[in-house]
Amino acid sequence: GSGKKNDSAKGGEKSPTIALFLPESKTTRYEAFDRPLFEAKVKALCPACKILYNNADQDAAKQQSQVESAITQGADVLALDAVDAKAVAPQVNHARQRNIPVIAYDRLITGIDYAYYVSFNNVRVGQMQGQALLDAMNARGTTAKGKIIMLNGAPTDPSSGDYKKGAHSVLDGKVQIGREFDTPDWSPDKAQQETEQAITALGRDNVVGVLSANDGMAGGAIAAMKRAGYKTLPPITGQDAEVGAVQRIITGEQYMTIYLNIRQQAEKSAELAVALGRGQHPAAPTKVNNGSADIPAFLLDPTAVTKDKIQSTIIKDGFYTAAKICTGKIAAACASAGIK
Amino acid sequence: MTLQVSGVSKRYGAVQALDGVDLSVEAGEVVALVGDNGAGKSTLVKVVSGVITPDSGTLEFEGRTVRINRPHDAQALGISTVYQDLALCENLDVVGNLFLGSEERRWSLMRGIRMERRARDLLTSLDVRIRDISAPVAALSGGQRQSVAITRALLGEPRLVILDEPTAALGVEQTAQVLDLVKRLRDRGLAVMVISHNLADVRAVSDRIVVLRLGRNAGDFRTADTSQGAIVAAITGLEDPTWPQ
Amino acid sequence: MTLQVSGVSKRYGAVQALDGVDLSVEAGEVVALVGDNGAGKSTLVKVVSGVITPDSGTLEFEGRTVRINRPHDAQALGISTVYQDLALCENLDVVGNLFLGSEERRWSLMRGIRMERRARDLLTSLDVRIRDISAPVAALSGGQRQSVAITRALLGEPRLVILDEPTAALGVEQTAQVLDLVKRLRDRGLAVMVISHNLADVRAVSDRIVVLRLGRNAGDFRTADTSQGAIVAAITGLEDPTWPQ
Amino acid sequence: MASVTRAPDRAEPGAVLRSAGDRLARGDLGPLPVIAGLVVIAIVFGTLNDHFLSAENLTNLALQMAATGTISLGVIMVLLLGEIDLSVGSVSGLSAVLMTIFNVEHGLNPLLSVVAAIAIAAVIGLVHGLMFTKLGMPSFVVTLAGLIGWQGLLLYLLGKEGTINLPFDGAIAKMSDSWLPPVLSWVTAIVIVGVYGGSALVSRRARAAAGLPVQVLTWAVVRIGGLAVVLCVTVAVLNGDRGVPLTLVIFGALVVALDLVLRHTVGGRWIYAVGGNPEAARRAGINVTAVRVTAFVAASSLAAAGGILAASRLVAVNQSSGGSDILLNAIAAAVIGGTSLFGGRGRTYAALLGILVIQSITNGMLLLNVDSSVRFMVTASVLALAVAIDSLARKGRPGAAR
Amino acid sequence: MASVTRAPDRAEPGAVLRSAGDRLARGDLGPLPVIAGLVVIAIVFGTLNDHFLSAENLTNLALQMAATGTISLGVIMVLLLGEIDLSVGSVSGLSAVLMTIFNVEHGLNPLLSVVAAIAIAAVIGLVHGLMFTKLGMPSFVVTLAGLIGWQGLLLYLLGKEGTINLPFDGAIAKMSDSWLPPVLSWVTAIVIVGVYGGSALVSRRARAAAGLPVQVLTWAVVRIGGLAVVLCVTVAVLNGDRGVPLTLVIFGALVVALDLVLRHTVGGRWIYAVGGNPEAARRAGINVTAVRVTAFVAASSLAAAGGILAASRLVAVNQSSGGSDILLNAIAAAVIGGTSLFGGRGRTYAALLGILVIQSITNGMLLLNVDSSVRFMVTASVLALAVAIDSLARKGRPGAAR
Ligand SMILES: Nc1ncnc2c1ncn2[C@@H]1O[C@H](COP(=O)(O)OP(=O)(O)OP(=O)(O)O)[C@@H](O)[C@H]1O
Ligand SMILES: Nc1ncnc2c1ncn2[C@@H]1O[C@H](COP(=O)(O)OP(=O)(O)OP(=O)(O)O)[C@@H](O)[C@H]1O
Ligand SMILES: O[C@@H]1[C@@H](O)[C@H](O)OC[C@H]1O
Ligand SMILES: [Mg+2]
Ligand SMILES: [Mg+2]
Repeated sequence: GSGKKNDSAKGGEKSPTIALFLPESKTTRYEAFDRPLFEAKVKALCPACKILYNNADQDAAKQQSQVESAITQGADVLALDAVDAKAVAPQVNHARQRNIPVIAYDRLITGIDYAYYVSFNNVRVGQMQGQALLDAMNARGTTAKGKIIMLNGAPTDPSSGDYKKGAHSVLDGKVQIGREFDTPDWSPDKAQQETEQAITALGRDNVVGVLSANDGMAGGAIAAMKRAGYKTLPPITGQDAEVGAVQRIITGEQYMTIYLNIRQQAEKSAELAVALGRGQHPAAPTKVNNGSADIPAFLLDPTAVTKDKIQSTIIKDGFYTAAKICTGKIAAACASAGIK
Repeated sequence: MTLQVSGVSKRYGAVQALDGVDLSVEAGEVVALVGDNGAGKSTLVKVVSGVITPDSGTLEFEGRTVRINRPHDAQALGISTVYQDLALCENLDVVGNLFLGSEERRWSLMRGIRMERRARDLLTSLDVRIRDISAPVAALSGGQRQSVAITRALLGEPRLVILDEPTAALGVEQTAQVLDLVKRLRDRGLAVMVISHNLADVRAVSDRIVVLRLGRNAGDFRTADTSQGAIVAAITGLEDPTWPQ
Repeated sequence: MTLQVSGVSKRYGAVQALDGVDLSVEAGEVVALVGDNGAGKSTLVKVVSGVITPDSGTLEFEGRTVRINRPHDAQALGISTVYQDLALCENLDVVGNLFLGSEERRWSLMRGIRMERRARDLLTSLDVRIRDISAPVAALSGGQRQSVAITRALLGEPRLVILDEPTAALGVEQTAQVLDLVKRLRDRGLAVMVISHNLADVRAVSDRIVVLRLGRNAGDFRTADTSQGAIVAAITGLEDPTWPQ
Repeated sequence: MASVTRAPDRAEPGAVLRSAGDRLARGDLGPLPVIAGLVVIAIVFGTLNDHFLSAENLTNLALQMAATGTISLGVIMVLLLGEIDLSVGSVSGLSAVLMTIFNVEHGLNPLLSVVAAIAIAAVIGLVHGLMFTKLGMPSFVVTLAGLIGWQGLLLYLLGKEGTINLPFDGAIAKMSDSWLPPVLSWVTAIVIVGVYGGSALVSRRARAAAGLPVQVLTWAVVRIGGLAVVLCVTVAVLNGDRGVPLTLVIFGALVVALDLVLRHTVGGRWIYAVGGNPEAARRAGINVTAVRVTAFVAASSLAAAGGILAASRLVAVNQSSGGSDILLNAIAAAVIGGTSLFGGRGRTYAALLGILVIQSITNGMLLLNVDSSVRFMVTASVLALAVAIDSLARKGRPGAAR
Repeated sequence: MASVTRAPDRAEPGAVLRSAGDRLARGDLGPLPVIAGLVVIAIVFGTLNDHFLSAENLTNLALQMAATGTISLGVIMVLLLGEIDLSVGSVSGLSAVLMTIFNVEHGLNPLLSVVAAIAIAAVIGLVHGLMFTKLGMPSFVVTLAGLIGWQGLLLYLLGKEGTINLPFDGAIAKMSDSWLPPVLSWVTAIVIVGVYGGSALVSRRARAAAGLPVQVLTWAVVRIGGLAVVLCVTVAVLNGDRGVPLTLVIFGALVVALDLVLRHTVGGRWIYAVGGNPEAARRAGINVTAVRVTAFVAASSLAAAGGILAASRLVAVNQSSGGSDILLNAIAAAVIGGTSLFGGRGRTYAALLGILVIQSITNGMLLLNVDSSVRFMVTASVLALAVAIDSLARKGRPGAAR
């Protein structure tokens, strides 16, 4: 590390180089929210700080190269959202040997000690999806009247295992899981085909809910169900709070999505990164044991967003403006849902 | 003068395949091009047919200087060639190969029946025997392929026909047919260039014999006035008493 | 009897390429196989060389009935073949092609210098002129390729040499060389089978002439006792007064 | 003379029945072995799950085929030249995104949006074709760059949106939810059989008139009858559920139209010629460059059409549009259907049959309740099995094993 | 006679200098254009980012090349036959997982684990080879089934675990964190140059003794000098950081060893022959089936080796081991390095040069601070640019454009 370079004009405080590593580019959140929010906060706290941004395209080996590059370029702090949070320990170790502090961003890195963990809990995401689905089915009184379809994420994506685990922990024993699929590449059109086949196998009237691990796949499931002639769709879950999904929730096609207050996460991490770069160690509210050490942690709760909560979460946080969501034909539905 | 080649050179890496070669063919004349293996005969044919571009040299066709940059240019001038390596599409059938590049058509639609009829007639008139005309050319015998290639060159209205070793794989009768054909083409006023290692055939059919050796001109003889020995001497480069100095 | 072929048949879809063909070649004998294009000559060669398996028929080699299922089997028996389509690897150079499948080696290591030396000597002895021996065969002229294919067949210690139209693309001198070579092979006691459409060459070099027509035997002549007319008649199937009934 | 097949004035049954048998003897079994593979698949999955052969599921299958099948058609155009196009997936996704942006964000009318997207894809194909022909770059590298670069553009265009939904009741989404009315579907089937049969008989007449050999009448009748049976069964089954899907009709029409183009137009002939022996084609005066560029343009345009069908089906586009295994499936369908990777051999029906094989396996596997790891292994085995039947049947035929 | 090149007793400088120039004239520029492409890449990224040409970053680059480069070597074996292996990614992942399971879960010693995993991969290659040769299935389909099926097995073996970490200080992980001591690296470089130079001179002598034409001495000296310079620069740069990485040495040794096998052994010659004209090879008595099967075995074994290198570098295996763009990169490296997809042409150095091109672009792009979408587009452009240089240089040479 080369922490001792350019001192910024005011206060003689150091302006560290901060490296941000995000895992993939095929979901909106990372480049649409995490990156700009993180960068904006860093710039606000420390205009002279340099930010190295990296996206690993869901490839653990590529992320490893990126960490190496960043260290080559003199990064002073790493904020690392791991592609494979279990396998990234050697890179963290590599950084540690050079006295470069690491923040585990979003996903809990295991097997090694490091500076901070700032995140939503992936397993918790799965639990909330499961719980929301269960609640909706109970409300409709359909829990015992049929089976659900479970659309999990890519079998090659380590975090889909977490979502799956969380969901099962809530659903198992309470509902009948009719069909469960791991969906290669989180591909919405594959999810659509999976749903079609599940409907065929189970019978149209026997499907009472769909647990979809994210919004893209929920879209596929909804297309399949509408085409299969469902008059009213059973509850369908999601994650990521994509614009398209929020719109579907407003029109009643999708039941819920998981909204992660990314702003909070990104800004907290940015603050910590700047502080670490300046040699400070702010206290953390809690610690999380990752199997090897107790990591100081800032744990943010994911939020389950149903139609009635859109206004109070997504809109209120400025994640999206109402105008962005309520385009064209959605406007009417927005109005009746009280979104403005 | 139908074709006038002047000072054509072509080099392939280490090998100077053609070195300032001149050649002319008149309408109503059969010129035989002879020479040892590797003398540059096929290379010259490829230059005239637009298959390769020479490093230097000029071509005149029917009095005008022409640039032949691709086979299409040669065909547009009326130069029709049978290549030594035949150049057939093995995946297409006989009719497909015969009409390749000049399919009978109405707008873009091929007129299959018409082509097949013409193909059968042409093959019959040349006494070509192919038992299954709808099989891909890959299934034909060596001589059958050569017959297809020759037949191909006679479609359309060529002004100059070039035959590179046309009878190499042909049977007795077919060879006679082809030689006869060459004469008929000449009598129709076309210019014909024939390459062959069979000096008897060459002498029987040609008006003039041009010899290449190691990529250069090594003699130009009126067939009627020249002995076989003189030609052999020119081909091999060995002195011959009958050489017309 | 070096080779005895009995009742060999082979059908390709619609075409009966061979239909109960018999043929024999003795040691120290040159047998010419002639016939019209598509008569089945090359098909018969391929059967004997193991390139294709016949539908029926038997082969005897040096008195023993043999099964030749692949080219390797034929080579193991000492049958060496020059194919009409040459069958060279265009991406390999001349030396690579000459020794293909029987590379000089110590363990698995090729002995490149030794092969190149032998290749140059062999090519020189056959008067083959190739200007750049290290270029891939794709760069050779038609005749040069044929020379390479013929040279190839003479490596090793063959008992039967089969030449399918060996001189089709060759120059005057090279043709003479090959015919001379055929005689020398016979004199060394080998069996030789030659296919050619050039009846003059055939008559000059062969002891016996076997004729195929439309896939069947159509005559078997002692060269010395037979007129050219009789052979042509057998090839074409037209009656000829001199046909030995 | 005697051996040149002359046309008999009347078809001699014996002689001409041979010509049908000969084809088979030549190893030219056409689509029969692939169909045998499909039968095996039907039996396997039909036994394992009752629903596999239900009208409902076969309708699903029909819906699932069209998009990738259309992309595969484009791949065939390039494979026929002995070249490859790795960019079709990305181009399909990009075009779908463009179409959606035109339609949803700029309010362009659906038809114009579709046309504009396909036109842009055609320009992309043109660029690929020119890089291949004019710069002499291997098509593998050109289209690999395309695979990466066009996906980059897709991500760039989607930007912060991520997903863009198409209106559910818009024309584009409706396309995937339209069904031929039963009467119309029957009329269409009858018209197709009629046209096919009629043209077969007309050409038979014309051949006889020209003194060319003709097929024996019974053989013609068998073929027409076969087509009639296949069409009727399909129509009857699909009408048993929601009907014949419009997208299937579109895909089928493309297959037939392109087959006619390839076999009956000069351009089609040239594609086969260039694929068989480019140098021979060049020497025949064919503009090889133009043929190649055209094939790449066709590949990209068909990829765009496929991408638009996919978007219509999903009623949305997103960052993974055109991604995942679409590329591999499109190429595999062509190869499984019998298109040679070495050029010059194949027909458009390969796309239809190949995608049927692939999608039946996927479809059948999803009906079963197995882990994804097992699903992958079984998919691989069934795929290998289905193609092995085909390959064994073709073996021994000249030029096999490629 | 006169035209058969005879060996002069002493090398005539004029005549023989020609033969080096002739190669160039024949369009056989060898690796020069790719190297020009690499120079362009170095300039582009060197200008855009100061760190690109630093010792540290070049060391990173060296580390990043070995795994995919090794897989690419295997791909070359199959491409030389004119065939394709789509399964190398999955096989590399599966082998790495097997190796890890043997080592971590069953406590097998590291070397044995590696050997066992490679042996299993060899059997997989054998299966592919036999399906291709004995059943006559297209290699594309066989290895596509492999791509899907072996990944299924990988997922199955990993089960619920997901990721398995390798021991940090175990031999397998250490392999990726071992560096030649500076002295040893210099000694190695000198030995390599010495052996190369010595054998060049010995064979020159032997040729002269056999009366064969020899290269002019200066040309030999230029080549030996060139090698010396390249090696010395590499060693000096890498010693400027952590040293010469062991994995680079392993990869380099594989490249050289396989090149020697391909060019100097009978088996290597047969691979080229089968790739150039399988029928001619068969008629020459070569056991074409054995050659083909061997190539598939080599491809799978090298894929396994590459997978193990990747696992060693990541110090873990997980469900995406062998996935992502490894397959495409491995094939692309071979093609960019000059291996023909049509068989019979290419050398193992293609893997080295090709992976250098790909990894420099990836590495350089990672140094830049841009969005993924832009990164994809720039990557595609630089790739196209680097290969266009190569292609334009080769153009006009007989048999170009393929
Ligand atoms: N692979 C094949 N597939 C189908 N038919 C074939 C095949 N090879 C040869 N034939 C047919 O078999 C017959 C005999 O062919 P063959 O090559 O043996 O003739 P040939 O006597 O050598 O003729 P030529 O003198 O022209 O070389 C021909 O009618 C040919 O069309
Ligand atoms: N594409 C090529 N690349 C390199 N060299 C070539 C190429 N084509 C021909 N040559 C060389 O050019 C010379 C002339 O070849 P060409 O084919 O013109 O000879 P030819 O007179 O037709 O011989 P033949 O009678 O054997 O057909 C030969 O030495 C040949 O090796
Ligand atoms: O949020 C999800 C992310 O965690 C996963 O990795 O990719 C798909 C997303 O929907
Ligand atoms: Mg020639
Ligand atoms: Mg023959």
